[in-house]
Amino acid sequence: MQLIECPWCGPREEVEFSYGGQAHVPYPDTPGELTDEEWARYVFFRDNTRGRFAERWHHSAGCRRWFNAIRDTATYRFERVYRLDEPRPVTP
Amino acid sequence: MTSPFRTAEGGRIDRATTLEFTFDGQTHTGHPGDTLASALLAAGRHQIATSIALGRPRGVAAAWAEDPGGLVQVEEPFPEPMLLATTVELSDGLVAHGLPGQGRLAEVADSARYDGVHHHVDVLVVGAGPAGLAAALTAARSGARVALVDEQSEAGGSLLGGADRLDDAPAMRWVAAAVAELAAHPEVLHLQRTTAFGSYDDGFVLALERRTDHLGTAAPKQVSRQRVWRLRARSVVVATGAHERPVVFADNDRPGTMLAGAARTFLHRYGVLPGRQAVVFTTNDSAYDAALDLHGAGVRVEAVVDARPAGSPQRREACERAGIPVLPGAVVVGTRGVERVTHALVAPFADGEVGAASPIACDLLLVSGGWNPAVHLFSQARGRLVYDETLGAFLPGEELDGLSVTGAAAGVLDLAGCLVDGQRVARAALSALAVEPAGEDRLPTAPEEVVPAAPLVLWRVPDTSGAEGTTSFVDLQRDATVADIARAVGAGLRSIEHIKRYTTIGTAHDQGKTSGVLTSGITAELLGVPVQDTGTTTFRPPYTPVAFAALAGRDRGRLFDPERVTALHDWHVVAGAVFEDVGQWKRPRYYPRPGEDMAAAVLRECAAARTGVGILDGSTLGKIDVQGPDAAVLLDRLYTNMISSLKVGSVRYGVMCGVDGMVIDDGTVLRLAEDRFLLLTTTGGAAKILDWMEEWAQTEWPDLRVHCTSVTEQWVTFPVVGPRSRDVIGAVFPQVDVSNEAFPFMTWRDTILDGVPVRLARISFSGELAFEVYVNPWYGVAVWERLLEAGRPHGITPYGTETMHVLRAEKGYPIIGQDTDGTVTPHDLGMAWAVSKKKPDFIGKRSFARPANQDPLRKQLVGLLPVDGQTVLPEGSQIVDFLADGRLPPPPVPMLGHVTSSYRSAELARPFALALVKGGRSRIGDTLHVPVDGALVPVEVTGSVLVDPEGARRDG
Amino acid sequence: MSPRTPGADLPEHPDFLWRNPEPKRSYDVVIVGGGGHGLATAHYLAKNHGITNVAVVEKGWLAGGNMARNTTIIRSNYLWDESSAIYEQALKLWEGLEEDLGYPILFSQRGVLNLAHTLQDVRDSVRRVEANKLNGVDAEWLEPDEVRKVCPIVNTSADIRYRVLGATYQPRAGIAKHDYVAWGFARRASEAGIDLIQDCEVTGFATDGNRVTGVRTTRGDIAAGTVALCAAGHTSVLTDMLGIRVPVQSHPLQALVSELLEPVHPTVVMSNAVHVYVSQAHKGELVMGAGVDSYNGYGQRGAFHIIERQMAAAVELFPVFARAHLLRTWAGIVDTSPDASPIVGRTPYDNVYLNCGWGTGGFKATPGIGWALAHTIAHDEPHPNVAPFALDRFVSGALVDEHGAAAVAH
Amino acid sequence: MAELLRTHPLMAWSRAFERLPEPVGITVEPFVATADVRLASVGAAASEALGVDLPTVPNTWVPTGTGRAVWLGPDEWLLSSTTETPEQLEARIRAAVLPLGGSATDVSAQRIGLRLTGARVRDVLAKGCSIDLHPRVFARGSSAQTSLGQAGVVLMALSDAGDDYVVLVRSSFAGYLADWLLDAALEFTTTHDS
Repeated sequence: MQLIECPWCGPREEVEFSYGGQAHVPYPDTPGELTDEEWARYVFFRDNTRGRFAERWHHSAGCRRWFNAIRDTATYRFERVYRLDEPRPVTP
Repeated sequence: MTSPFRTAEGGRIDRATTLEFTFDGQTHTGHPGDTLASALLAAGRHQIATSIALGRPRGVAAAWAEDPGGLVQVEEPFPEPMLLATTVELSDGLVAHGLPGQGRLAEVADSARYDGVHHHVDVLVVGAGPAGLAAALTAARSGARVALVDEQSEAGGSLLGGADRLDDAPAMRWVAAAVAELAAHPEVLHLQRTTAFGSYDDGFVLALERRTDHLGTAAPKQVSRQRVWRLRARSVVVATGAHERPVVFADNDRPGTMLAGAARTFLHRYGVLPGRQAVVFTTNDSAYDAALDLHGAGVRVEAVVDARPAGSPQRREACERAGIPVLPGAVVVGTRGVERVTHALVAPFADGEVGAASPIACDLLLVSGGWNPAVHLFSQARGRLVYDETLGAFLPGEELDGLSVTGAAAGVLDLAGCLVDGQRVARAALSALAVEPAGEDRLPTAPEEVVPAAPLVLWRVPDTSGAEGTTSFVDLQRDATVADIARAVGAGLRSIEHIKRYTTIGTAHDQGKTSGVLTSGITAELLGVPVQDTGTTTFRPPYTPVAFAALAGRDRGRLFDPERVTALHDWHVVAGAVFEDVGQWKRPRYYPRPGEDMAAAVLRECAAARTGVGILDGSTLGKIDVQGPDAAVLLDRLYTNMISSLKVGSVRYGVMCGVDGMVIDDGTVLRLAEDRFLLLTTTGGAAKILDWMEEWAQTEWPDLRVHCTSVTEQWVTFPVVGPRSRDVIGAVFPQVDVSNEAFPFMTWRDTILDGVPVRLARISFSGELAFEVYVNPWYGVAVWERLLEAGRPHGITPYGTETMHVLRAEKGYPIIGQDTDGTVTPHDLGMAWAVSKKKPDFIGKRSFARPANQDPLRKQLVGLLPVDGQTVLPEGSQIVDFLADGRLPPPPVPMLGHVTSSYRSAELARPFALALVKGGRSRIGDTLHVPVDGALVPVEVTGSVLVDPEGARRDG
Repeated sequence: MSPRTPGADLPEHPDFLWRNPEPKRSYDVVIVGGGGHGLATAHYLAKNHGITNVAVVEKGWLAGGNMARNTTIIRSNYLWDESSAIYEQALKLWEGLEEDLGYPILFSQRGVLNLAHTLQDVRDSVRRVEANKLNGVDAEWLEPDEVRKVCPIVNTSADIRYRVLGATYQPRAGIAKHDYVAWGFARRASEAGIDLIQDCEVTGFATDGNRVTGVRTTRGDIAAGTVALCAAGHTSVLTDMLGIRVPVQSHPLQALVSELLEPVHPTVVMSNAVHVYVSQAHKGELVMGAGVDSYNGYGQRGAFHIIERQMAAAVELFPVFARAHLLRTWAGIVDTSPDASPIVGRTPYDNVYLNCGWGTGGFKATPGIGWALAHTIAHDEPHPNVAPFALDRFVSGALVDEHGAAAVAH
Repeated sequence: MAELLRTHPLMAWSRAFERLPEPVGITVEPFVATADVRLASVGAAASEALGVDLPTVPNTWVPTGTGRAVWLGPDEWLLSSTTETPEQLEARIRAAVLPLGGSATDVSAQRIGLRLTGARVRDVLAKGCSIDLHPRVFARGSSAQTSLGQAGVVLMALSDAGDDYVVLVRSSFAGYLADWLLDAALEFTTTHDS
């Protein structure tokens, strides 16, 4: 039960948020031109990093805004949250 | 029954009040302030139960939650399994008995209330002993918001069970003053009888408050029996004290064998003499206090057996003064007695070798092997533990953000040190929170203590009894012994986790509070490795057991999950509707008339809609208002069909797919303006589709100028369905030209009814002429009743979801989630017409081109007509090929698909079904078979539209 | 002396379980992951194929991952043909496993009830029961009064938020004692000469073109003829080292146990709408599981609100549980795949086999997957039971989607 | 025909609310015209068009004279009015914000308001609201979209003493929340232990 920092609402209980998986996986520009394999990569394959992971979160029970976070999947600690219009932070 | 072991005076019990209780069928008395254990000890009873596997007598061995011996079952006031006699507060009328191993649940539901509360503080202090109180006072004096929780019935911690002095007065006077001062701070929450049982991220601590049990049958019914506090603290101070550690020796489980500190507690706190003739076996100085205090209370202390070669030079003199023999360099190697210890077998001990034993008569054998700091909450918060060679225990090995450990829990074992440490830790916590400590923050003065002699770390005494460790108990609750650990090591096990599983040590009610560190030590000794390398098993929540009902709290019965209802709900109830759960919604399934079963009611409702007029409460349909210059662009990307070409005033059916090309929802879209749409989703899909749209709009296409707003509860929706629906709508909304020419199918019109805006739409989910009425729910009941009134001459019939399903199935309209299961594409549903070929892309499009989507044997939605014209195929039935001999082949039998929907049709005067069938559309006209109750029912495959395939009826 | 408590005298473990060898420099087969699947694969490599120059390398202690953390439910009543084939083969092996391993695994075929609370639950349940019957899997649909006969303590009254409308029942399903199972496989493998190497974490792979030549570990480099990855929740950590993309996500899955109680719950009950699954283990403790925590996590711990919700569900369905006590909670790491079915078979490397994505189904599949993976390794050809679960199904779109149909996937 | 009678979801609860003791007061605020407003940026133009300065600090609300303006998100507000009909309010707001690239949606019946007053209402809310409602943190002018029990709510503080709040709840959840509140208030309903 951790607190997650919504970039807008501030820290809220974990239960107010829903998880959106890996961040920075853009929808392909022209899906029709992709091979089946390339398309499958987009549809089904996501990184499953152990450690620092850039991922999407949704403050679903609050302001309903999506945002991104850098979180450690081993410790669960959030290192950074950032808005969708902010670049992925450079992490050491 | 008398209480022969009760002292004449002293203790923190209310001697003026007598409580009566029953244990193992015998009636005893005690006083408020007693626990079941202290009252039984006062009566001279040590044995509480027999052990789980070996059936050996077991008694009270500690004074609180670490007790491995005294398991009881409570029967009155309400059955509760497996509690410790040491933690059950005595109440009048309590009935309990000893438990050999398994508890018993009540046979009826528990009527007590339970609840949970969120609470936020700057500083949470866990434990109201000297360190905790010092910390809480420092924090409170700064003006910070503070919570102090403690598991005992009153504050004081170790001071409750001792005779310490502070400021030249009994230490409990300082405790009382501290409690009073805390009570005077408005921002302090002080809870006793409250056990912090779980420590999580970001200062989140769960604590269980036992609110009414001590009141017995007088407990107020409207107050929760137990409360789970969800404490969120910016800083947590763990001051949970330490558990005394036993030393293992042969037959160390005889009732009357007790931790030394526990005996002190029973004496000082409860006014109970745990025996008359004691032997004290120790490896450290703390047990000398027990020997001297018991001596002072009149107990004959036969010997202090000190395993250290020189014993305690510091304590020798006091013992000599009291006439207590001290045997340095000696150990207890065993005991005699069955239901009660009668002798301690004492032997010389040097360099790990045991000499010849001689018995010393006693009825009380006190043991102390040192102290294990209660690091549970620290470890649960993922703090690293390090083994301390001097203490023979694991200590917090790192600083954690926002959580600090103080006092005995941090290995500080003297009173003055605990006070100073508590204050220090609280000040550090305040400093981290940028809170200024108060100027006046005085600590009481503790008398100077002699520096104790160094303790000896001794896990076990070599077994000279011949039993080879099989009676040297490590975990009394699991009957697990030194021999079991040795066997595990011999079996090839090295990990402490394997040892635990092999021996089951630490898995019982006490979760290894006394046995855990012993096991690590003994295992390390047997393997010849450092204790640090062996480590401990993981400390997991809860610290002490918590009743399921306490965690369920108030989320039970009606409040288990919200019931969502429409504005018409009360009307439906009065009308006698039978309800169906659809997600969280309660929807009328049908409205039986007296004497009708569901089949009869549904046939009647269907006939009304097909031949006259019916009305449905469709308000649960999800509704989303989509606005903005780019609204049509967003919808074109999300629906499989083209939405941007829809004209204002018109309605279009649309399908949405996931990126995998599978249908996720369907519904109608009303174009309200160039830049505004109203989307109707399925009842179950409403929240999911809003989430889906916002996710795409926010995360992928933030450049689109479009906003989505849920308006599900902003509109009630009443489909008025059937050939006479035009008459009804025309009568209620006279300003609207309801003719087919003026108001064609798949269009909508706004009107005003008595000043209230109403929207009408020509949408049909039944194939009949139909109008959907949309209005603000404030006026929902009134408009519904107007429609009923106007429909009365036409026999207007309210119908429920079952009839809705029959009507739509007769038309082959699928229900997403019933006729689909996440593996079905629009093409599979025969809805290629709803998939745009013009749009370059939409969500799901690319997936349609995958190889598996080209398989001609994909399952497709078709109709099924049972050939006998009688059988209603059970929904979910499987469909198989027919064998030449008319029987099924042996398993596995190839399956062609399954029945997704199946009903009796009033219109067709026969049952029919929808089904997903492999290559279904190419099988139209074929006969397939459906196993039903052991028989094979022949079915004819048909197109999915069985009623009015030409669509002649929708315009009336 | 009073009589022993029922269940107190669980069968004892043998005096010897396994050797603790130093790793050799080279093995014909290196199995990465000493959990149930790795150990079962080792056993069947030796038993069925005579392949014993095998190492099982385990980064922690044997069977200390999901094998030690699951709720021990065994059943085979899955919807799709492909799933029911592999789980039913596993169930048949379970039925003979005690004899095969010479170990008292306490396989108790007490049946599993999957409760239906909504009309759609009923449809899905009947669909699964009918499919099971045609696939030769024992399955029945029970009406509420029949549910009550099988498990009298289930709340089948109307006084409940989501009424029990019936249940599927698989009589041959049940539970087993997980440590006993794992240790039975481990002992047999060790006896056969297979090296079980603990505290041995794989830190990398040595490769030569399309072949892996060995594993680098915290206990030194080990050459390998064939490598099988059986690392469950940690699969991605290994495949990342190999540069193989696998569509699994690792999530915490929590479970809990009560104190020992007199027998009260005779079967296994699972519910999706009122989300909980519960059995009463041999010693008398109630063992329960809940939903998967939503986010990726390797921490073997989850959030407490999941436990609280699970307790609410338990008390709702079993009112007599109110004063049972939560004794211990824990979490495993489940590797979930996009279609809730496992991923087994070949990888882009010629001599590396993959076995992952079992989500919540891993324990019950243990002997079945061990059998099939050993066959696959021995013949360098996917066993027919695992062929449908190849990685390339995500490209073709031929998924085995157990989400919608068997929503209770545990 | 007669005028269309209005109903709201909590009519059946009014007696139960009336019976509550003074420290836990619950009254229903039904039939309030409310619009959901979306606007990418607020400035002088928006203020002038709307006649109110929309609050830009997250988790706040301001009175507007005839209603309230509640921050819901970085580009989203709830605007209520006790003097306009729902359609009047939506039309006015929509006309005001459309030129600024905004939008407005009538959500008057989407939620219903409950006014919670009294010395114990903070304790009642704390049974199901994980947000810190201490007046030091959540004083008059504070708002939050969060969960209360298992219902999504918009919560507003109306006093600096922690004894006056408004809870807006989705209409279909209103009965659940009312039951939940009454159950939470039960322990305060009798002053003596009996």
